[in-house]
Amino acid sequence: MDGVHDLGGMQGFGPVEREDNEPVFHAEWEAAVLVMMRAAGSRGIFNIDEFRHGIERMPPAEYLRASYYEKWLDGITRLLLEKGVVGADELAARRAFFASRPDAPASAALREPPPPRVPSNPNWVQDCIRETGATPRFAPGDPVRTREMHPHGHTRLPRYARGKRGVVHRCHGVHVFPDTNAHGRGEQPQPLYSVRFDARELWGESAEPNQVVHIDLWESYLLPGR
Amino acid sequence: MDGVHDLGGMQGFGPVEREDNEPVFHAEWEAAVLVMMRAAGSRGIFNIDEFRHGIERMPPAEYLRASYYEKWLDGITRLLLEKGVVGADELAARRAFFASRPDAPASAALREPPPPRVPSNPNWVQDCIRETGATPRFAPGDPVRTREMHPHGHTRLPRYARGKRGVVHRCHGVHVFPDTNAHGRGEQPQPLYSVRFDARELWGESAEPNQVVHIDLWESYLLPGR
Amino acid sequence: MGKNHPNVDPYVVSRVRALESLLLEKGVLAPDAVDRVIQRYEADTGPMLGARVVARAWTDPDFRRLLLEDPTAALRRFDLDYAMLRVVENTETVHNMVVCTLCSCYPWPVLGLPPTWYKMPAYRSRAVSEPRALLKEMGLDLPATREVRVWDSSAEMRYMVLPRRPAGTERLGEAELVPLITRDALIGVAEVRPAAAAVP
Amino acid sequence: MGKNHPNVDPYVVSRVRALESLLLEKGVLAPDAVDRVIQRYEADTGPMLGARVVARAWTDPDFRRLLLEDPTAALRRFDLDYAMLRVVENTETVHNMVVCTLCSCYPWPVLGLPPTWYKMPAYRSRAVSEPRALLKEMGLDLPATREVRVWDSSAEMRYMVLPRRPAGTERLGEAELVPLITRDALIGVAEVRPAAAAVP
Repeated sequence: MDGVHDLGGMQGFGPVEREDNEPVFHAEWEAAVLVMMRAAGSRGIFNIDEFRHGIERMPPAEYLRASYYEKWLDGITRLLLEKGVVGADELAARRAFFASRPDAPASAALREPPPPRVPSNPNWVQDCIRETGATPRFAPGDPVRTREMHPHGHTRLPRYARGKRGVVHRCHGVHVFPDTNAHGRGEQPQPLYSVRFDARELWGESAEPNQVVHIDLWESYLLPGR
Repeated sequence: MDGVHDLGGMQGFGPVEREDNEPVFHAEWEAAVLVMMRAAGSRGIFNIDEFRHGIERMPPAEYLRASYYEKWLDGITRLLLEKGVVGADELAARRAFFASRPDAPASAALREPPPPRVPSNPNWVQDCIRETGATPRFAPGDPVRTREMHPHGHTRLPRYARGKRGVVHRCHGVHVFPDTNAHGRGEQPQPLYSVRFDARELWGESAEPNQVVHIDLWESYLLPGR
Repeated sequence: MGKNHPNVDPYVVSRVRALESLLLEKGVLAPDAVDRVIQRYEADTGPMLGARVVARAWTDPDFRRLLLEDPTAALRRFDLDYAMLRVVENTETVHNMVVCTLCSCYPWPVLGLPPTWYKMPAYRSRAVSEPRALLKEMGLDLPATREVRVWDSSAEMRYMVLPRRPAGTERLGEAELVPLITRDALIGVAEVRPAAAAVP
Repeated sequence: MGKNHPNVDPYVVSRVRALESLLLEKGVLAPDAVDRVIQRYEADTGPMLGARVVARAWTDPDFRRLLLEDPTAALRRFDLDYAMLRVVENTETVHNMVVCTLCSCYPWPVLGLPPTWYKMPAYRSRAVSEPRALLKEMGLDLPATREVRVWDSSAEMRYMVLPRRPAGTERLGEAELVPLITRDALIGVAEVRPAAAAVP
């Protein structure tokens, strides 16, 4: 999806602003969002690719305005509603309750005691390598060209690297494919490569001197290069 | 400038929403913005390319959130401040005045009677053709390739058409060059062409069938094609 | 005009009024300029001139040829001095549509002020990359055999579509055709339909 | 932690609290999970593990080789079971930096939670297209002869930079080196400097 989340090469965002002595969290709710994301993900409610695509589907102006954890909140709320884990009505009612009682703990509104929690897989994000025995099509040093594609769904081939020539640097093994896994179309694991691009190939005459970019790309993003 | 204003091919903005019986202006202030833009432009305070680039320099999240005339307001305010036509202090003071007296007419806050107005050129936008006698480098039917360039400044070569092959459709004559004219570097007029691109060249395998895009491109955006 | 439009942001209005006041004071703006513009655009509502030009082209083959080959000369016959227009003709095999992906360029002198949707990101982003899907959503389902030709108005040239004259309007004269010709048809996101009521 | 952070939006907080409450009720969330996470990340502040790994690599050539060739085995020596890390080495001729243009991927297990700037559009947009200009703004002016190698973390692989050991630290031991090694140096937007106070 060629959305505003695909920021590589975009201009107009100004300087990087660093915060001195930045706290780990700026407010308690940020930690709560992080915990909810992990709780839902590690219990299989969504996978990491669905999570990322959930955020990408934010309205573009909101995406650019929102803080990091606001984006996460938006993404997990969207997914929990879509998956039927929470209902729009109960969520609205619960939000109204906490809007009127901002200092109440999360447990204050419970209608019934929590059931035993379902088992979790704390390794759910890293658990993406599949030993399928697939033979990689490309070897280090092979020239490749990325596909010129503009899918409406989730993809991890950034827009700035479409239809570009690079060289395979290494193969990372066989990984779950985000473009299908984000859409309920299965893991369809395939070899993942680190591909090196010369900045002149990516940015043409505007490239800075003596620069390369390495991008991790799945095999089906790549065609044999010249 | 590869900013969020360069929207061709972007995804995630949802359906086109048409308004039934849309009024010419949704509020009187929209007309006032249009009039101010024309008054300033036709009096040479800024040219049309500076105006467009003034809008492009809005913070990206604001650009996507703002209505059309809010963008114009932002752009002309930025330019009038940069050009020294209005001062930040007097503008802030005047804004505070009207915030406290929202129904006062614009004339209510005048410190002195308006001077005679400077002459205007009502044709300032269309006045972009220059009979330089320059010989066009390309003729209809010539294959061309657009430059792969990512300038930080204003340009009218959209990002989706960089480094792409097309065919010259016609020459529109010699036109003022926005990339310099927006930055006080002169009109530097050059031939302008309508260039036809096959959608497959622009969007690769994602192109819809049987589609072309015509873009008006200045000669220096183009290289001889294959 | 929605003077009482509910979405008027007081902060925006105060910024507008402040700038207006300063530009009056500095002699950039004429005192009655805003009222004059409102009157002008609200009187000249919609794409009246464009519709008249198209109705003439449908009923006068010589004018049609002139409009396509020398639009400046054709517009002069309507007392408009405008050298920047190109007119692109829809046929059995080609459908044209107009967009400005980089800002919101639009042929004001012939079509008036653009509608909001033309200026918003949804139209500007999708018109060049998925025009068929977009047109279908907007109610125009084109056959795959018809080429879609998108005009991205990236310079000062402006584009207007010359739509196809619909069947069933053969007996209508120029003046009767004008009201059938909508702004959307002149942008290329609709076709002209014979209004049942208008057919004699 | 800024519990009283001035920019806390009550609407956002009520949305968070509502979701938290529903996930508790449905058995997805543990009652004490939030407190535990806050404690853990505030105790493990900053890139401590990454700094320790780098200090070891600077002082132990065998470990350095292992870290570059088999980072998973190297991390196991620090009791971390993490198979997704690649370590990229800065040299006289190559400077590495890490970004995630599509979201905000970052090697949490070795560097902790990312700083806000790493997650914001300015860094994500510019790191791949104008890294030299960006690094210069951030205080690192690289010679044109040094290749800038940007790692865009587009998959689950994570990248950490092995910075160059600064001159003037030859007499420091592993433990003394650790506090010199900043998070920014491990991301590749800074180099490690010998702290005047730390040099014996």
